[in-house]
Amino acid sequence: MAKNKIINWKPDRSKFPDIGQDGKPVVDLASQKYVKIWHGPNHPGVTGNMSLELTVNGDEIVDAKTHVGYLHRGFEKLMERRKYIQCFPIVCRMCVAETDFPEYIYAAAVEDLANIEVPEMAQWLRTLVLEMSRLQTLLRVVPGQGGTIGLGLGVQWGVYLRDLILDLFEELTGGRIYHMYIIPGGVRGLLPDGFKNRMEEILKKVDDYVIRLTSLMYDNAVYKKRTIGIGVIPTDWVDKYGIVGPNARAAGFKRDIRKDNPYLIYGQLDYEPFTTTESDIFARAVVRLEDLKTTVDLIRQIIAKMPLNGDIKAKTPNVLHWKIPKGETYVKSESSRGEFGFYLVSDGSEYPRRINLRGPSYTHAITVLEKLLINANISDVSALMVSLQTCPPEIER
Amino acid sequence: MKELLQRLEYRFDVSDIVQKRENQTFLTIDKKHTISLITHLRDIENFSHFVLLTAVDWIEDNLFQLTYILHNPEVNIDIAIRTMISRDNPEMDSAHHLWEQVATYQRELKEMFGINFPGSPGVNDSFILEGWDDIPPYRRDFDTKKYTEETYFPRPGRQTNDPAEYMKNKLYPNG
Amino acid sequence: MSEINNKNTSGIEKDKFFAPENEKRTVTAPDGQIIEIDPLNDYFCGDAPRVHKPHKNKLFESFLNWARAESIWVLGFGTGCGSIELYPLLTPRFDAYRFGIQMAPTPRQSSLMIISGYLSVKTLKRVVRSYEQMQNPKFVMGLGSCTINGGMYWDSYNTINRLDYYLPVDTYIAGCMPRPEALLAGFNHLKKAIKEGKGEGANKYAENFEWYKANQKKIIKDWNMPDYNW
Amino acid sequence: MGVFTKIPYVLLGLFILINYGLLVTGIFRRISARIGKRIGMPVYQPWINLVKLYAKRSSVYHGIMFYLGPVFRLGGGVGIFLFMPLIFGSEYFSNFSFAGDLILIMYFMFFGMLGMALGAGEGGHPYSAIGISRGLAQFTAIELPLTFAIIAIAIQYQTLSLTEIVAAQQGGITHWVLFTNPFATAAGMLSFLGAMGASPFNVVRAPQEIPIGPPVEFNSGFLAVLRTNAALLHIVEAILWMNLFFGGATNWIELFIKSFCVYFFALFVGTVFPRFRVDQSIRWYLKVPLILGILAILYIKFI
Repeated sequence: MAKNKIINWKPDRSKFPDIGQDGKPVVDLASQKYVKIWHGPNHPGVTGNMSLELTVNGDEIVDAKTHVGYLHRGFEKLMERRKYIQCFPIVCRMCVAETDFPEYIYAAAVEDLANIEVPEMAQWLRTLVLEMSRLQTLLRVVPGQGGTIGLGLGVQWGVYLRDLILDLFEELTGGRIYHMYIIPGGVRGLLPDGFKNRMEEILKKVDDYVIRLTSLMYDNAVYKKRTIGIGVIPTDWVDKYGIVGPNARAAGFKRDIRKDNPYLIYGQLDYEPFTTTESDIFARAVVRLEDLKTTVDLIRQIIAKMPLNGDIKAKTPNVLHWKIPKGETYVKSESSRGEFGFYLVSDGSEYPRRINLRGPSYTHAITVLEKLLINANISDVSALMVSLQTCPPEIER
Repeated sequence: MKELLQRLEYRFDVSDIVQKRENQTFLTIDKKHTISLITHLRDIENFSHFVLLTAVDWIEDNLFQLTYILHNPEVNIDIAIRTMISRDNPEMDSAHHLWEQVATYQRELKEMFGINFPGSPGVNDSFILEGWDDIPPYRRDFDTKKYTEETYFPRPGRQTNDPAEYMKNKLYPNG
Repeated sequence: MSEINNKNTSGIEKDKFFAPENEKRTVTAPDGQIIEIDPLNDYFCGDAPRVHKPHKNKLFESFLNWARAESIWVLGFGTGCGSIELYPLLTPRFDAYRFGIQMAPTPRQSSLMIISGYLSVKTLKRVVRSYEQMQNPKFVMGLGSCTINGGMYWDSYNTINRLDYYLPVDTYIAGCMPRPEALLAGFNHLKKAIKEGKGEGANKYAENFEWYKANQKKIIKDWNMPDYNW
Repeated sequence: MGVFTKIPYVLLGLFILINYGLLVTGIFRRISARIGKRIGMPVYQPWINLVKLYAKRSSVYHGIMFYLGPVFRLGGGVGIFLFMPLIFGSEYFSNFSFAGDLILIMYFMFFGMLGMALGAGEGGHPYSAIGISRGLAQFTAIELPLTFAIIAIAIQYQTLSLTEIVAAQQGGITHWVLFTNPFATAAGMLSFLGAMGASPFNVVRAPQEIPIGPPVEFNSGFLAVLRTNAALLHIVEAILWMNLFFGGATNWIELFIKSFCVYFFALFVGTVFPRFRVDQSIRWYLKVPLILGILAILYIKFI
């Protein structure tokens, strides 16, 4: 893709309806030129449980609107009626794809307000768990990009490897998906014996898988034809619409919170975020593949540099009567989708006053997706959604 | 960071500056000047990334606190702007002209807290809830447990314990 | 049939949530023809579900039940977080295809609906519609403790507590979230029930239609659709 | 042999082929599962699926054409079968093949699609309308190279009868069209991928985009008829390609082996490719396979 095409990219609206005063196209459904399609929530190509209201003219999308709320559980309300420690089982259920990130940022927010220093060993273990969590998500999402356009083989292989990672999680924490491993002040346990060797065995398989996936997907002519030049995010959208994470990195912005505002022990690890400038679906898939390689490398570094033993939990008061000092904080971390943060307000009582989750999909799945879908082909809808990595539970909580 | 805060204090009437970490600051400003402060931060100080907008219900003081968090990707600092609005007729100026996704946050706040943002596109459309006819659910005076027991059909036999009491009875059965 | 439709339409018109595209209107086609459109009559059917009795010959019916049990087509509708465990279920580690379990993309062609975890009110409306579009015999599987008694979200204002008040459930699988092994065990349990002739959820739904509808209408407040829409 | 004495043998052949088609479908699913490191469903699963679909107690219809759509589709499949010589030299299993049967078979290949289009259109689902427009457009593009290949063969052997084409290819492997006209074979095999709906060209039913295209509204018995037809049509198409390019079969064993190999060409290509968008696949068919088809005619005319 030539660079100037990205800069000058504008939707070609010549055969589309006029734009009304509110910036939305005026679609006259009664003219029988357009068809309204409800894409989802019962649709295999839609990520998670959300729906799109598409107005199509032939195969081309004229107007798109995202509808969310199918997964709303009212977490933020429920947590207001639970004590700080009672929130831990509930907080990891906020995003089912990566359950450790909400756990970590909630713990970090509580520690930030209560001024607790986390022991070094616990920080290493937290980093390890976060990176493993990122790895298992990427093993599902990277081949999933091929799955949206009919290449299911990579998904079969990838989810098999993801299961092996989940086995390790089970060994470490006792749970496959929901771990509740990170608690305020530290973590729940040390690594089991032989964990590092088993990890290394799986990482070797992942290395092998990356090579095979590259030849299956990234060198595949049909895959390239379907993804290159589709769904281009212009560079000026990144700040305008709050695009973060891999989607921003694919547009040439080196945005990675692990690097920009190092938390835990990311400052001691050696890596460089991968960026590219094409900013289409293929570029985002490449960025995710490079993220996968980086994550494997980071896990290797963590295992090599990690201290063998140490204190894993700081002293905390009795958690059942724990009163957090009054204050507010915003804590963020880099999930596989981008900036993932908690805004926590404490009023000095045993219960949190207000918790708000900032998920990257809040902008990706609504503002950006609605914009990208205009003028797109209806075949590319699910490929676009997966390439933005939309995750509805973090929109509606 | 310090210079920035000095510049802001010189230009705007900001108060309650809390610097939690070296890359994060919370400050308060009155309702009238909030949008101009945000515009200033975006255009002059390069806080180009909008992180979140949310509300906190201080029912004791009859106030809603709105929190705007902005991020400067060049020097990697966050700044959080608090503003207090009255709970009786909650209304705030819309900021959707600065970042388009703010409209989504305002739509959510309108639905979940009942805070109105006149002029924000689609602010009255339902966002998450469908057919909600009670008071906005995120307000403190909405009792979710009571609502659940009245609306859904709880399966009998669920026991709820206060964890503190429960552990006390279990550990020290004789008091 | 028309009587039922009229009743439905008149009941809805007062509803404040009634969608404008469902109103009766006249439309001018591009060739100048004027067409009257009543979407609720045109798109939906007013017939209530009927009870379909099993075949009289018991031996023949048990053969059909065997086929139904050995070929379960799951509707690909991830209603909650439990759907993340459907990935491992259909991939090499657990491979549910071995037991005749497949995914079907549309409700018309599927026979099993997995309610994968908590069910918010907004999703329940879609679930009811999807369930009614499935063809008899059809089965429902409740996944996770959220469908049994609300589970983790028992006090949430937006999730239901008991699934069996809204849909006839054949099998529950406990856990938060249930592991794929538990799902496979649940499938085996369901198969056994179907082979014994106990998978009559669709008939149960038709028999107690009024009760189920009353429960559904109690919580789905903007009921801007006919009572029964296949 | 009279027409009426032939009917039992034709029905027997139909029965064998439907079951063989279901078996091949089962093996197809099983092998593609093995490529994905799975064990896969039992080989007899397609039969159970059919029994289950026929055993559904209720079904939904949307009017007369909705009923007739699957029947037309099945008619297309059976029509190809009726005029296709299965076993070369066998009086019993050459069906109703006659001098111009190739033209009729080409017609029947499109006939099923059109019938399906009418039926699915009455279903009223937007996805089926999108699927139909994609399917018809793509099939038109697929038929062009195939027609060129068939014209090349017809010029080569100066006949439009499949039996005579097979007869001309007898007498050793080098007499097959595969070797006498490789361009025609290449063009034909590429259009075979599209005719089978294998992966780069399965945009018609694409589950992630328009689940699942034209048959989206068909349920219970209607779907069972479509499934039966799919099993028959795919294997009959494999036999047609076998007759055209690979020398036909002189006994059942040869038929099974050859049609199996032709059938699985589509599988192995399909597993490792994602699907084209419909405009891309039409464009592709109008490039490489069409040029190959023209080359096939030139090759036979001038060499």
